[in-house]
Amino acid sequence: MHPHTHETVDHAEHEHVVLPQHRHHFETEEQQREAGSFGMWLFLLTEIMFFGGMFFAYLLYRNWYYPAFTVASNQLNVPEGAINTVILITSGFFMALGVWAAEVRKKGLLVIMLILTTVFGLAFLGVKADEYHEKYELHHIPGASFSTAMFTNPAAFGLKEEPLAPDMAQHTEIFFFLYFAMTGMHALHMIIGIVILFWLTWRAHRGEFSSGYVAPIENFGLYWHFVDIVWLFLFPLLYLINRHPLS
Amino acid sequence: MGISPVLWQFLVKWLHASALFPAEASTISPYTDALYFFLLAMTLVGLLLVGVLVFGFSIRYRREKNPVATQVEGSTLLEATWTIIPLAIFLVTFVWGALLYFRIYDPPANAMNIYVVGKQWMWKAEHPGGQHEINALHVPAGRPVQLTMISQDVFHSFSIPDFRVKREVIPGRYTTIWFQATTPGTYHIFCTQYCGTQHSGMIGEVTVLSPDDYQKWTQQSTSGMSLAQNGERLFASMGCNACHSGNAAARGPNLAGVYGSKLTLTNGSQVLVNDAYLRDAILNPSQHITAGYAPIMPTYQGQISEDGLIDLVEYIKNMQSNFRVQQTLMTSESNQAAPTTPTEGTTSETVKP
Amino acid sequence: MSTSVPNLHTIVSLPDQSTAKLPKRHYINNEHGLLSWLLTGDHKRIAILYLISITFFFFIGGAFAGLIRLELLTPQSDLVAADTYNKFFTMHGIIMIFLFLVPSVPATLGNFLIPIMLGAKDLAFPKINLLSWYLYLAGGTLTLAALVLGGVDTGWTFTTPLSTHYLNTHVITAATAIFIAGFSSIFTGLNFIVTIHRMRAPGMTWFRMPLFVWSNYAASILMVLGTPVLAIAIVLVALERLVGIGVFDPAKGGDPLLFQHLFWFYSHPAVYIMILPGMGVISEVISTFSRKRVFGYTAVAFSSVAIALFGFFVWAHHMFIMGVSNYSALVFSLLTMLVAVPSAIKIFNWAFTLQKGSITFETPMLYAFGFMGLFTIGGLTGVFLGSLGMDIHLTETYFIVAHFHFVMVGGMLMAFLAGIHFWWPKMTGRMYPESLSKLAAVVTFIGFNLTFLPQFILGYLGMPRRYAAYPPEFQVLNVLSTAGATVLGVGYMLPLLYLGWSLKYGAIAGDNPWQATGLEWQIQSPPLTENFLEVPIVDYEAYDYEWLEKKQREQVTTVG
Amino acid sequence: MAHETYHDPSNVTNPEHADHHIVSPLQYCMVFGTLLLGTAITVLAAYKDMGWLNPVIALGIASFKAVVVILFFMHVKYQSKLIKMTVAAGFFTFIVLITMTLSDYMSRAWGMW
Ligand code: HEA
Ligand code: HEA
Ligand code: HEC
Ligand code: CUA
Ligand SMILES: [Cu+2]
Repeated sequence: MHPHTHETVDHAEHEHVVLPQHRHHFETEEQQREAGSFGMWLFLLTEIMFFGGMFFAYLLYRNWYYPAFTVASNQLNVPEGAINTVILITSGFFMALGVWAAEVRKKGLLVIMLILTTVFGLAFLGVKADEYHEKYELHHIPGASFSTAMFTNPAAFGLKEEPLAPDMAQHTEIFFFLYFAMTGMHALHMIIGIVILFWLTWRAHRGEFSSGYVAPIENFGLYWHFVDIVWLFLFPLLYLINRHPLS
Repeated sequence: MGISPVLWQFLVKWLHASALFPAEASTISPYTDALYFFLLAMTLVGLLLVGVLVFGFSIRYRREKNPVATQVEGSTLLEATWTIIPLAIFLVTFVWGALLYFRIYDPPANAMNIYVVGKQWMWKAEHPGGQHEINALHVPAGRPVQLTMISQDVFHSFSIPDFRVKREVIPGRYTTIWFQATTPGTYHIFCTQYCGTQHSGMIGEVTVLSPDDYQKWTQQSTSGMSLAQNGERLFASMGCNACHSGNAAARGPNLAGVYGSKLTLTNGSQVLVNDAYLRDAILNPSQHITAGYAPIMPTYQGQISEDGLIDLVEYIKNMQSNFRVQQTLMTSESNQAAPTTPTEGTTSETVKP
Repeated sequence: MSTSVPNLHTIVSLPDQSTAKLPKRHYINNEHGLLSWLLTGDHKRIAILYLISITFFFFIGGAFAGLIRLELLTPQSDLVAADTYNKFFTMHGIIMIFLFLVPSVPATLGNFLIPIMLGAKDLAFPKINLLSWYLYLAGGTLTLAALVLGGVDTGWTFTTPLSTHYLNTHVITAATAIFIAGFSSIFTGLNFIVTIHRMRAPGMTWFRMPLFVWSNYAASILMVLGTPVLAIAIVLVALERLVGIGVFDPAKGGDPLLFQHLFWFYSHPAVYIMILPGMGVISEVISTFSRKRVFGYTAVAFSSVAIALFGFFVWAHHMFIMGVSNYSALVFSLLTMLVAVPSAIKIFNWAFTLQKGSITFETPMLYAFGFMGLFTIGGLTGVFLGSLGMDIHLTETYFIVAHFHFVMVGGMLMAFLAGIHFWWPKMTGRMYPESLSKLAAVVTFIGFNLTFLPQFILGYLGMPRRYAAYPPEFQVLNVLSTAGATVLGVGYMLPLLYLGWSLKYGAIAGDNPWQATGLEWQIQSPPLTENFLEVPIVDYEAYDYEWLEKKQREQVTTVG
Repeated sequence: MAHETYHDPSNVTNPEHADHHIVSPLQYCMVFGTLLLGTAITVLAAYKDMGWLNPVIALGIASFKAVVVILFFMHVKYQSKLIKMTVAAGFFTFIVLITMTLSDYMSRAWGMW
């Protein structure tokens, strides 16, 4: 057996310097950091399963009511959705750079990156709000005021789609329910993320993450990227069903 | 006996009224019971084994007898034994249970069909001859009976313990069970799926009659109109015959003889027309468009009650030629006009005499 | 091993406790005041907080059980109206499952012991641990709120479309409560997994961990991966009630079975979340009181993991007659048979642990024996239900009620009580009164069988579950069952009383009253806040009684 | 001795521990470019009629992007085996949920599939 040299060195190193963030019950800084990121990953597992349930519901009804899902999906705003995808990717990119900035202990850069992450996150939510508003005006929000008129009689709305039979048109409500449930749950995660971002930015500003202690930034980065990934699936699944009947 | 006479009477009455084993009143019962006894034996053997080991060792190796424990690491052989033997027993249970499952749920071809609609909180049985019963069911002994069941609201479950049959009654789709009662008598019907406040009141009685008595019962309790006849009226009053008149020029396909046939849909797939398909064709017509037709049929979702649907289905099932449709067209003219916007639940009621 | 060392006796007989003293400083008197408890990060204190709160909810749930049994004394629904009865069993089920049994062993004993057993100072995330308790409290409070506001009558299974469209009770409140309690459970599981992976003391290898840790590890995996699916199912129910459209309503094109799939995807694994930690307790107890290493340690450890893994593949056995396809019914029935095997392995391994042991019969051991018998019955009747054709007749009857009370009450609750008695001296530093507690164990055993054995017969006779009123011919058996519940209730009141009494008057326990080998027994009772004065270095296998004996001998020679 | 094998002797060959690796900004930029490109292709592909291939392509690209994010933005490529297994376990359970449930729906007598 080879002794694990790296770890022994590490161990010795940290026995002398006790950093302020070091919790008493961890033996080493290393142990604490790895426990933290492992814990974060486990939390993300629960998120996979949480969204997983909705993804399954989506899969089921998309196959059952494909025509309804097609026309309903075609009412979503692809440019806005695509722009939002880009915005979110950019936000994630800045987050990744933020982690790097923390790792190389550049305090100013870290703060800037966190702010950029936040700004793009907020931009995403803004676009989303605009989309929600559009759906509201079109009576596409499930519930009492939901209207299928646009799908049973598209010509009256200046659409070139094939009209749906009323029974199939009703099922567009399921699509929009899933649309709002999934993007809403996603947006909720974004909002929570942004609140945390404010807090982290403030702490970064105070220089808490400039000493090589990057765990909070790293772990938050995992969360933020996970939220991105969910959107990477939501976008094609919700916006891009059969986007070519017009040509 | 030192027990007071009142108490004694109570005890006698109680013990009299209580059984430890349900009656075997259908052809399925012995099969179910056989598996049950096998499983009971398995449990007793397993329990005995565990009991003997635990008590045996406890007595043999209690501290007074065996002050010093001997450490043993384990034994792959022993562990393999008690992995494989239970596994084998469980697999036998699986195969046996699966065979029984298909025996219980595969109706024989010659079974007579009765419709059952469950709703909060009653059972409605509808015989093809037009006999309606609530929380009761009359069936002949010695004949396979199939129940085609549907729920109008939530999940219910139709259970006759003495027949060892039970199946969920699901909103929105037909399920079936079948049985062949052996002994005339009355047996409990329970709703076994929790369905709200009066779940425990959703009970009834199945009366098994000898074939002769059954014959008599059918004649006495008929209300005049068979299900198909009710369906025929509905067919007219809902305006189905406007499109399904059977004429060559009609906008909808001819429904005569459609039951049991295979239809080709516009998307190329083939479907067998059964009760469920007919029901779905009326409620969700656009989901399976018959090849060669335009998707113009309106949905009747929310306009016809489950009873009404059963009537329609039964009518279409029995439609063998266009003759009936033509006749319907005439009756509908002579009868009261069809309601323009039928409301749920009341439709079938108002149309029925 | 067989030797004639005279000192051997110290090991076999329990130590003389008359000379034991309570340590001056320990986690209970380390700090004072209510706040020092409410804001604590100490896993041991959180465990105590949990213990108090789940006991509270157990007795509320138990009171509902009492009311259920009282109503079922007579065939008519004469004590309460049918819908009140429906609220009773719903509250009983929700409280017992989500607020009592799921957190029972993990959140109390697991919280207290896992760090100590691993040689760590605390769980990996003490703050999240505390948060998890507050979430539990929030969930519990909301449940009580739902109760006070008028109750819920969905049944603990929230069957759609009943729960979404046909009831106007406080479904959303109860749903939120379960959602929150679910996160409490997720955080407990998450904390355990990280702790077990990351915080083991030097030398504490995977295969030196006590089996209690293994089984909690397996249960934690289920908590982390299963619970979120329940959460989303519950959220969808709440949304569907709020917005009124939807995914579970067949009238609108939804599929009510979808909810069942999501619900049971969690709730089947949840039954293993409930039983696995209990199995861990049994391993510890059986080993200690037969002074022998658990027979086939690795098999027992891996069977826990196997149960957790297979547990994810069998959920549709709760839906056999509810409209799943024949193909699914077959597959899930087959897999159900497979998942039953690892449990059988455990039972026999425990039985053979007794062989060649040196067995004593303290209270925890009595409970453990109770567990083995009752769980065998409960588990094997589960096999009845897993067998397709049999399930048709048995499902939704009292046979199921009997099945799950045998595994949950006869199995898990017995294991919980075994564990509480076993570790009581460690947690409080004092012994419980032995003869009184033996009496309680016997009373609960008798009461339990009287309550639930008749229900198997009732079930086969066809008495449906969730019935406020039933045909009169079932009365005799129901009366027996109610009588049994009364005995059972007394059996459960006893520990509450004498354990409370022992807090002040119990004999001082000393460090290792059972002469057990776990790390937790090598430190003082009650432990210090930081558990260990210095990081322990583990150089012996689990359940190594020879090591303990040697250690004891050294102590005798050095001290004496 | 005990100190050398801090976590667990098996850690030496199968460490639950990985060195802290710092991903360079350049790599991040490349990933960023890939993601943007992926998004563009997704949108463009959606407007081309490719029959059943459309959703497959869309999901394929989405999965690819997700993998890239997980590997680089989330550093999984440089993480210990334990983390990799954890991620895998999450997707595995998700797949169990999907496939086992779907197999029920697809084999139901009343079709709808
Ligand atoms: C702690 C909780 C717990 C546990 C551990 C189990 C364990 C098992 N359960 Fe149970 N179950 C529930 C709690 C639990 N169950 C609950 C709460 C419900 C009802 C939910 C509701 O509807 O409200 C339920 C319902 C339920 C059903 C659904 C019934 C229906 O709705 O129709 C089924 C069907 O398969 C089932 C099966 C099993 C099986 C096969 C096991 C197996 O894991 C058991 C394995 C154990 C053994 C097999 C015993 C040990 C074996 C031996 C000692 C070997 C014996 C020797 C020989 C064979 C020779 N259970
Ligand atoms: C951990 C889980 C757990 C536990 C411990 C129990 C414990 C008990 N349960 Fe429970 N039970 C469930 C989980 C549990 N149950 C679930 C999940 C259901 C299904 C719910 C549903 O259908 O939705 C159920 C359903 C259920 C039913 C079926 C109701 C129905 O379908 O109509 C019955 C009937 O006898 C019952 C009885 C009992 C009894 C007598 C106890 C006893 O063990 C309890 C003994 C304890 C006490 C009695 C408390 C101590 C004493 C006092 C507090 C003093 C006051 C005492 C009185 C007023 C008598 N339970
Ligand atoms: C507006 C015209 C119209 C009305 C009114 C109408 N249908 Fe139809 N129906 C059609 C057409 C067209 C089809 C074939 C296309 C399809 O499958 O949807 C059809 C198909 C069917 C089918 C499927 C069988 C087959 O051969 O395709 C059934 C069953 C049926 N109709 C029953 C009814 C019943 C019962 C009613 C009244 C309650 C009714 N229809 C009212 C036009 C109509
Ligand atoms: Cu209908 Cu219960
Ligand atoms: Cu189960």
